[in-house]
Amino acid sequence: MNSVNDRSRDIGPFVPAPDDDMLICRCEEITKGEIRQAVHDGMWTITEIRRYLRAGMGLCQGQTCSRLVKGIVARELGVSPAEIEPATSRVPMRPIEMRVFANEAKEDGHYEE
Amino acid sequence: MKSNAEVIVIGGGIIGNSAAYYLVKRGLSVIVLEGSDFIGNGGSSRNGGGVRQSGRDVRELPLVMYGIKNIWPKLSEELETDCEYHQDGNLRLGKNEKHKEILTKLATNAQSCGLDVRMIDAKEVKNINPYLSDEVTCASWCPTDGHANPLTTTLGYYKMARRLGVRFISGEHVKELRMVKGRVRKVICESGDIFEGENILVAAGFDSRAILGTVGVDIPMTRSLLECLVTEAEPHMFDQMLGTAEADFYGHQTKHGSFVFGGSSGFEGCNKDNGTPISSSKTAPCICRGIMKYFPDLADAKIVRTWAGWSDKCADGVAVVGAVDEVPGLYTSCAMSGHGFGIGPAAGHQLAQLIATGKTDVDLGTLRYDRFKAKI
Amino acid sequence: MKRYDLIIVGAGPSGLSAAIEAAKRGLDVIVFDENEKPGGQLFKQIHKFFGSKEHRAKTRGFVIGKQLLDEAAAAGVLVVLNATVIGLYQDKEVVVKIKDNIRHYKADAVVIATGAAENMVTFKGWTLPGVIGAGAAQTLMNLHGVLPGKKVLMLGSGNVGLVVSFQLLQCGCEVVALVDAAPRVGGYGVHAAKVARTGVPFYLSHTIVEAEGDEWVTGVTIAQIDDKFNFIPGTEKHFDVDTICLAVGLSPMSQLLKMAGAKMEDNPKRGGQVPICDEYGRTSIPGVFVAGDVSGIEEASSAMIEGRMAGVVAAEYLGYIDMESMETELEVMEKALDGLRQGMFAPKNRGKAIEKTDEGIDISMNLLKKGYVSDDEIERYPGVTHKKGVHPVIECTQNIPCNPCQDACPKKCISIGNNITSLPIVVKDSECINCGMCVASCSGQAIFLVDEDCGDGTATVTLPYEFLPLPGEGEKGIALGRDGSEVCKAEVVSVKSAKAFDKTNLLTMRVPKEYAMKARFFKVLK
Amino acid sequence: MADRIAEHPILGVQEKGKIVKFVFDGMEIEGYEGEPIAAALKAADVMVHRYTQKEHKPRGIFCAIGRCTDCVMIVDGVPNVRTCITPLKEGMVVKTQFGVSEKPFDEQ
Repeated sequence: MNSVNDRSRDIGPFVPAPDDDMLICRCEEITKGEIRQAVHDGMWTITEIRRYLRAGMGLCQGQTCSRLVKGIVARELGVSPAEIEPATSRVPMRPIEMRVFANEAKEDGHYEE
Repeated sequence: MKSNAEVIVIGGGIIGNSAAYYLVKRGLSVIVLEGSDFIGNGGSSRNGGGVRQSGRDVRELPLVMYGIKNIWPKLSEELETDCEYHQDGNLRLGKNEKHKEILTKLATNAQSCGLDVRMIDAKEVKNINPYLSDEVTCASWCPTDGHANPLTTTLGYYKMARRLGVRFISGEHVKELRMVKGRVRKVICESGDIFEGENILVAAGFDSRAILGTVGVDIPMTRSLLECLVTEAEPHMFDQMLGTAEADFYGHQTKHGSFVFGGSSGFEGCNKDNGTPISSSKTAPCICRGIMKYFPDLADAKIVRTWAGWSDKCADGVAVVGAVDEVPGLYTSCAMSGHGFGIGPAAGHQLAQLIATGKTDVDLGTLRYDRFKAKI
Repeated sequence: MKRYDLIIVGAGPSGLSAAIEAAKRGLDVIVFDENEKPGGQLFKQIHKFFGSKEHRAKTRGFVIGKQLLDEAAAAGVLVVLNATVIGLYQDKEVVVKIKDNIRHYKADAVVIATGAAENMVTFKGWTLPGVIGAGAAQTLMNLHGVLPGKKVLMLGSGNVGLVVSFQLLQCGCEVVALVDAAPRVGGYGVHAAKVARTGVPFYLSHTIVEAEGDEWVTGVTIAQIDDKFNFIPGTEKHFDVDTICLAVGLSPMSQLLKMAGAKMEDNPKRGGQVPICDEYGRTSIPGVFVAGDVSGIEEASSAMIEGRMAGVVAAEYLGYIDMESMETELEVMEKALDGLRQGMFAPKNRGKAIEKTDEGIDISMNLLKKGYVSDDEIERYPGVTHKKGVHPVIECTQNIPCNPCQDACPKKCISIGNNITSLPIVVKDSECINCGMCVASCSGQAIFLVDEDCGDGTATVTLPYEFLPLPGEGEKGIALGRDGSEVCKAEVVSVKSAKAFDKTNLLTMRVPKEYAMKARFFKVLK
Repeated sequence: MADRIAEHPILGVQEKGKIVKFVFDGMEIEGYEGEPIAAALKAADVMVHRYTQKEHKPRGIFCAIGRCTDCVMIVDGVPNVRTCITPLKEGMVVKTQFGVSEKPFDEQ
């Protein structure tokens, strides 16, 4: 069993820190304190943090904060950041207008058309 | 490590988590085993967030109505989590006579169960949601339906259950159930871990079929890959939950401002599995075309994310919830058929009551596991 | 569905290199890049590259970019710009947004060369307008011709932080300080030295306490930190700035590979989440290859070779060349790559505190802590010698893979030898003709031509000068030392610009002879 | 356009498109056609592109390459346009974005 699977492992109590108000996810405006609290509420994976707090779920899809969030979660759990699985990568890699996403070119079409 | 509990729950989705929560509240000891590395990683986190009664088979109505009446209104407070529950009605849209026929039949059936749902015309649809296109000619309207945030709801149950002492283990894939002296008791995992429970609840989505199969119970279901997408945050437009007569398009605007929509490309039943529920290349563009037909104003909204999830589709499209009588100690809630989120908390609640007391507030008889009979 | 032999994602140094090699071997290649201009980061890199000839050393990054584009065009590669690959699906289906369309393509092989993304660091006020990434600064000034700010504080002393600081100075910004939480300068000493000698103070073991301002940045406070990264009270320093530039490392942009189901690992030596791959870029998915920063953060020079390898491996995978010729070609490329991966800054030495050069000479501690080699330390390096008349003084003090200086001198005054990372030495009894080629060819701007005693109590120092406006002959100014402090008055003797110098002007200044070995920069009097 | 680099010691005089006029929050500004909107704004000393939804905090250019999405504004009525990668055109109407709206928060 890896270090994050047994969700009853004691990680100690949540201790407020002076920099808890530091903004981590710039898009969704999620703070370090919220992320740390979420870890203590059982959100031990980046996937759960995203789903619970929306950190990394904004316009940039976590491109700016994912590494920061990973570091905070790892530290709170007392594990190496390398043990924390990053979030799933999802289509589209960049935000894309619905009318463009809807507009599939003819299958054999060349890009210059 | 303690691996015995009064109840072993297999599946850390909305049903497993809510059942665990209501069980521990009743004083039972519970262990939840989640096969993936993440809590709430199946359909519970991958659906469109509908909390609706209308459009359902009448057999599911008593349970879902129970949940909407007794559970959903106070859920955010109870779970200390913003579940973003909105009870602002459900429009089930139709574009032609065939659709109208489907919708009317559904509405009439639901009315017979006491649900406030009625057919409305294009004009009334526009009154309720002025952003809908002129293609919509009719709809069924159920004012007590709504939507919620499936991610925070599922994880909210997890958070509270865990806080009350439920033990959760993720990455624990169940291989087999084993009988002990005529009663199901052991849960054997691929990791080699063995858990023992006086009661075992299988709520593992499509995987439930294989797990239940190890004690000789088969629930006829297939699985299909359902896809959703979400836009960037947009100014507020509407609060209703939306669906269609053919159930090929659904969605709502979230509290965050983004629109979550699901839809189909027609290939849901035969998508390939490469080990992860990755979306297919065809579906998202198709959903976008669908959205724009209903909401031309959203054409410039940007899609930021798409995702897919396997749904456990029952042979008759209706959920299976209750005790498996022929295997003492075994309970299941599976084959939710793509509309398990809204009904999930009620299913968890009633199963907890059933396991703890042997009784339920809602008669689950219509949702029995052994209801499937040959055609002729 | 339109099918190509090879689809390459990313038209940066590695992607283009892969495309060129594959197309040369007969593959039908298309390259997609989301940017308006090809070349990736190359077009923002205006300094001369390190390495040796085979690595295109002493050529400026943006020129290499143009060369690669020309080679790609000549090889028949199709480069499609403004083309965002939005997904890499099962069965090597590449979905691309081009203009107002979504297009589906199939590839028999795919090279992912998406490069890297900047890391970020948090501090109070880090979201204020005016706090920008170093990449943003480069993009604004080098692509769009817009000043990123007027007074800038740089956080990060790796090569990116050092190079971008110099670029900021080149376009006329004031760099008030270069700050790094690490106790030692992370990038090449020569990059640090050329920034330090212009007067930019270095603050190692310091970091930002707060970016100040209500609507945008108006100032910044830094402070020293202890070995547990806690601020040491009383060490705060304030600067009035309008811009804070962050250069705190890069992470591979490997999301497409994860999406496609490639096996990934978190590898701190490679800079983060990377696909598991062999030394030629083969991932766990047959036919999907990687090259460049996406598989591990390195320099653009290495990325180009990795790209070429991926192109060759893809050609073999699709049967355009046989195994034997692939191996022969890879062997040559591997050697070239190995050359770049030597020295103090080699990937294998990442995180190690190196105290001595390969030659056994102590590394300058001032260079690591303050960005410059002090006057008393400089004499111990083999490139620093004294003789009558004009002679080169090579202030190259770390083992880095670079050797253009030894080829530059027509009189063979400078030697590095076969080991590309050796420190350059001045060949004994060689004759310097004061041509300046060594000064202009040194990518690190670390070579000076010095006449220590002109016979009239003065000395002349010739230094590389890449700033505008160019001082004129006879112009009086101040000579700055290696540490950027004012050491004496100076007068410009000549400013030479030649095509062969490639925009590196040779400024010769006259100083009192006692400052011959101290004066290393000419500051124009305002 | 005081913050432009007239001549660069390495890159020389950079080629630009023709000068066009556009409107930022009611103010007419000049920029070069085809350059990113953000570059034109930066050259005109405009720092704040938007105010955030939750905390109402100012944001501007951060990554300048279309990744971070901090520089989004309302361009020709469309919100969330990444100004750092959207080419400037004659007559564009660019507005500061408040949350996802062009209306300041006290009017929302």
